[in-house]
Amino acid sequence: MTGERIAIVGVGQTVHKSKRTDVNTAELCAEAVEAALADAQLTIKDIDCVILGSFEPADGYSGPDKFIIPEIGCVGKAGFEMQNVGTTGAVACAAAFNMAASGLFENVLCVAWQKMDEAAGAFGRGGGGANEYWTGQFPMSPITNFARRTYDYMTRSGCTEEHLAMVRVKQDQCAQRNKYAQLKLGLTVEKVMNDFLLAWPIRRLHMCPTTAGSAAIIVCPEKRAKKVSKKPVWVEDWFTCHQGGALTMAEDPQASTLGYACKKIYKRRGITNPKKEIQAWEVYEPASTAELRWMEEVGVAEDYKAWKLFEQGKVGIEKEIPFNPSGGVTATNPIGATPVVRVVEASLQVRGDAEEHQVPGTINRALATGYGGQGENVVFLLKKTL
Amino acid sequence: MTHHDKKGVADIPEDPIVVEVQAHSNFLVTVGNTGNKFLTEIRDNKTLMGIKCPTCKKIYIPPRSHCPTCFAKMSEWVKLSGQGTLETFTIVRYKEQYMPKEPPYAYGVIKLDGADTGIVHFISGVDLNKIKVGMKMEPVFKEQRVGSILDIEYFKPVG
Amino acid sequence: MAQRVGIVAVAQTKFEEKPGQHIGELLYQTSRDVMKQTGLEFKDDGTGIDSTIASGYDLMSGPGGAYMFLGYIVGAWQREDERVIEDGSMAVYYAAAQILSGHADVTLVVGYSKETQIDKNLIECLSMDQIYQRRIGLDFVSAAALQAMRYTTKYGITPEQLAKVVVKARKNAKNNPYAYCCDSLTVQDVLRSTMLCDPIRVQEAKPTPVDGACALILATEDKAKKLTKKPVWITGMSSCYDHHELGYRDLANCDALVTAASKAYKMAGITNPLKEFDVAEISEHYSYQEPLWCEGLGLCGKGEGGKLIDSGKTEMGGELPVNPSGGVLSGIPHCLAGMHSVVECALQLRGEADKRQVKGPKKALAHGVDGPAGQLHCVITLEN
Amino acid sequence: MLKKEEPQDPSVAFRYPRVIPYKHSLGYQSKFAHALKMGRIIATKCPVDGRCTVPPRIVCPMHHVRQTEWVDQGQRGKLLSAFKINFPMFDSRTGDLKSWETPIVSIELEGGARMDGWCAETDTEKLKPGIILEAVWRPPEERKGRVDDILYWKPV
Repeated sequence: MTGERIAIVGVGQTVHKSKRTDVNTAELCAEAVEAALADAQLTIKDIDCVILGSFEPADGYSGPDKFIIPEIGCVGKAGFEMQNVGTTGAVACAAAFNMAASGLFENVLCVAWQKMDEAAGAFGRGGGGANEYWTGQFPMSPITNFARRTYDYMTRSGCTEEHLAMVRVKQDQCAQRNKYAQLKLGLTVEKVMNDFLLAWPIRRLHMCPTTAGSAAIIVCPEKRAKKVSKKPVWVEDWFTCHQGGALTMAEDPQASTLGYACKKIYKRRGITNPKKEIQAWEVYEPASTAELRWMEEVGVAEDYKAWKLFEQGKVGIEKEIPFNPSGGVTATNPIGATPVVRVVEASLQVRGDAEEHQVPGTINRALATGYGGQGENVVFLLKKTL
Repeated sequence: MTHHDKKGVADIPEDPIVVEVQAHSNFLVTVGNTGNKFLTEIRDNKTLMGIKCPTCKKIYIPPRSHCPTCFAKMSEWVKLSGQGTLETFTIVRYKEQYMPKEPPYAYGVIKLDGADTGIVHFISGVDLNKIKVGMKMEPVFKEQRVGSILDIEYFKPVG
Repeated sequence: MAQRVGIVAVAQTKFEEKPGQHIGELLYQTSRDVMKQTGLEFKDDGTGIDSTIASGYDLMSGPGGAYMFLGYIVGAWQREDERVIEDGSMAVYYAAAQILSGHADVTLVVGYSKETQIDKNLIECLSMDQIYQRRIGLDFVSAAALQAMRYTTKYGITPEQLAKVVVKARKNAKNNPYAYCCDSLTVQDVLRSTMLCDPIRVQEAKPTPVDGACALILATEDKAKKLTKKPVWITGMSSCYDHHELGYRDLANCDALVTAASKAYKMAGITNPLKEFDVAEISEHYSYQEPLWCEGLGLCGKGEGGKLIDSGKTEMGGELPVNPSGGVLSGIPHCLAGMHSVVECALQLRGEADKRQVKGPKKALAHGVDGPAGQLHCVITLEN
Repeated sequence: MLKKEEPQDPSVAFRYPRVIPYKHSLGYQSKFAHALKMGRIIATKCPVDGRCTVPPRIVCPMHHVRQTEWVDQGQRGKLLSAFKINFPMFDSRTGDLKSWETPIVSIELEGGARMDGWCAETDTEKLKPGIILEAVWRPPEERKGRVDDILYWKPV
């Protein structure tokens, strides 16, 4: 990169809940911004650019940035709003990284949110991203997408429903140790396997919940970051790898750009053994079952063999593969903010500040992703040292 | 596969089609504690309340929980008389499905006495052609109030 | 700015009602156009277009997530593809920042708008806050009207001065083959047209519905020099937010624009914009916005926008021709206006604006706006 | 997921119903819609690798070349996958929430394009990948140029 090297100097998120009646959407964002500013020990006066992100169909607005801005004290500041279906928060982070690295700004704030208690009911009709004229004619949703993905995965890999349940139980075990996570259910494999079947093999517990929550990060260029932060988290690289509706689920049930994006970004950064060189993973899995395939695509498991790692009990916060120590998206999912939550959690891991769900040992590098649509992925690499 | 005949496509027309569809939604809008206080004061006491920034000392109406310029948390409520000065107005003469009134009707920005900001609302109780910038205005409340900004029926010239 | 970002190619469609064309066709047509001009293809090895940035509201193209199905048309297949959901000028702004950051060397910027598909006023209304302003039915038209009334009464701007803006826009549009409205209007015609929302008359508002698309390719300084003989350099840029609640602002001012402009001018080393710029493309969705935005952009003093119009300085052949293309008042779709401004400025600086060409321009000013009554402004300064 | 303990007080929360009308220009896709009305499925074909796509695409996403050739896809296809949904979802034809009894199937058509559909066979055990399905159309007067003009697919 020819621009400035950049670091995340502050992260913040709300305690994620299924419902918030005490705040409106803008006030929800303000909570995350307050948290990020406090974490960075900065004030709003320091912020010179603000990037917002929200998944509009779940928001009741067209251009919600306009009414959020005053509530987060950003009147008079530069900025704009980003959106790209499920990867909204991820492109907002990417935009914040670009703005900070461009040398134009000193402190860039990125805030994303979703108050899905407001959107429930509206969302089904809104389409959940499946609303191009033709595809909208089938009742397609993330649930059907992941049912198909998982069904296809099971046929190819030989994994059973029990393995899928193991993934969900692991997520729940992680979430229980994360004070910000929404769903903490005390699950067992049996409980998951007896849960309501939405579309085989996807049970209700496998799908991400609807969440009211917000997350924010503050990004600075190198010099400033070193000045303001004792524990800057360096942004090593990122790749907003979209496919823009190139493939429908019928055309390829495993459609995903994650593997491609990882290969490319690893090559760029000289990573040859991701399992060893990356110590913490925050990968956006809209359904717990997706985690299996994602593990393979990011390179911690062999193709169609990730389920064996669960069988062997190798996945968990203190285990060989610390995958989604925060509990992941199946525990917490404020759509627009979800990828930002991944970046926030990955940053906390790198800093060693994840408290109860901190992965043991030094985290030199963490990987976070955003997922959206039918296999669109954004990948971030964060580092402890430059 | 099968021996189904595949046909040519030349006979299929190409003239452009425009399809009409409607997207329905029904969002639940959460007002939040700050908005709740403001709206219940209107509902229960026919009172307009402003909120004061502890740092800038500015009083905002409609209220919000953070100052838009310094991000200070605001919690000090200030009771306003409800009267104010008409800063600007317009008369709406086109019709849209989302409009709560039948045009023509007027909007105005009323800069409220004792506050640093104005509030946008309907202007009525006066011949539309006689609305003038600088008029002294006061709110007219609905009989049946539910806790909404629409509990203020409109602002009218004082007297 | 540490280094310059170059615009190496621009394209636009004709602006008109296009009910027979799919959004994808507009995107394809303009993006292919700029690719043809530069010979660039989508490549993942750094020898072609590295990333795509689009602009446009989601609800403009369909009821939710609809753009996702269009990304592949502008090269999203396993490539960087992001979207700014603001006026198109912000997409150019972000694309330039992405190049400055070193994350991409060559970026395709696209903007599209299909007003024939939507109810423009409704979509705009959905930007208003739900608890207070949208509840009473306020939309961008009535918000603009409130601003127009405040501005004209505070500074004594006359209806004739505002009508002249429209007359000029339509006159200039006659020289622009891409323009939608280029009818001969007189000041009297404008003043006699139906009142839409006092003091805005029908002829003083942006014609709608109009469809169209724009595309640009931006590149690093080195690559830009290799890709074209006539690069146009982005020398300064900034955006700025204002209050959302109309009552929080003095609508006779445009503080956000003043801030955005001063930041952009500082980057570009501009101290006397009226003198230093040779051409300006300003997004004026309503007639009052030209004098008001001109004040915000520092082209004249506060309250002197009306006099600036009277002086003829902003006419073709004047000191600083404003909107030689005819601008938004000749019919540029919602969300695309700011990007169109940049495209037109680039054409001017390349000397490729045909009949609407300003003589030998060196520096140009592009402006975009979004939100009710100009809540979010973006200023981009350009040089050849 | 609808209306669970909803606040009744508008000062806490209120409903904001909205209807957004759209007039979609199908443009180059119009031919596809006309074909559906005629009871036929056609697809655009990539001139580089010959891949056929439904719904039609203006360019091939992978090769970024204009797809101008249309290919008839026949009336039959090979089953790729099938699954049932056990929860109500919105029917975009009527706008109502409804339960779906019939499984959703992915089919590879004779012409090579892949698409989704409903299946007449409700026993998913019988829906083994690879079996041949045939399209059953709505009567011509009910067809609207939508993909759901194909009522369902039935095993041959």
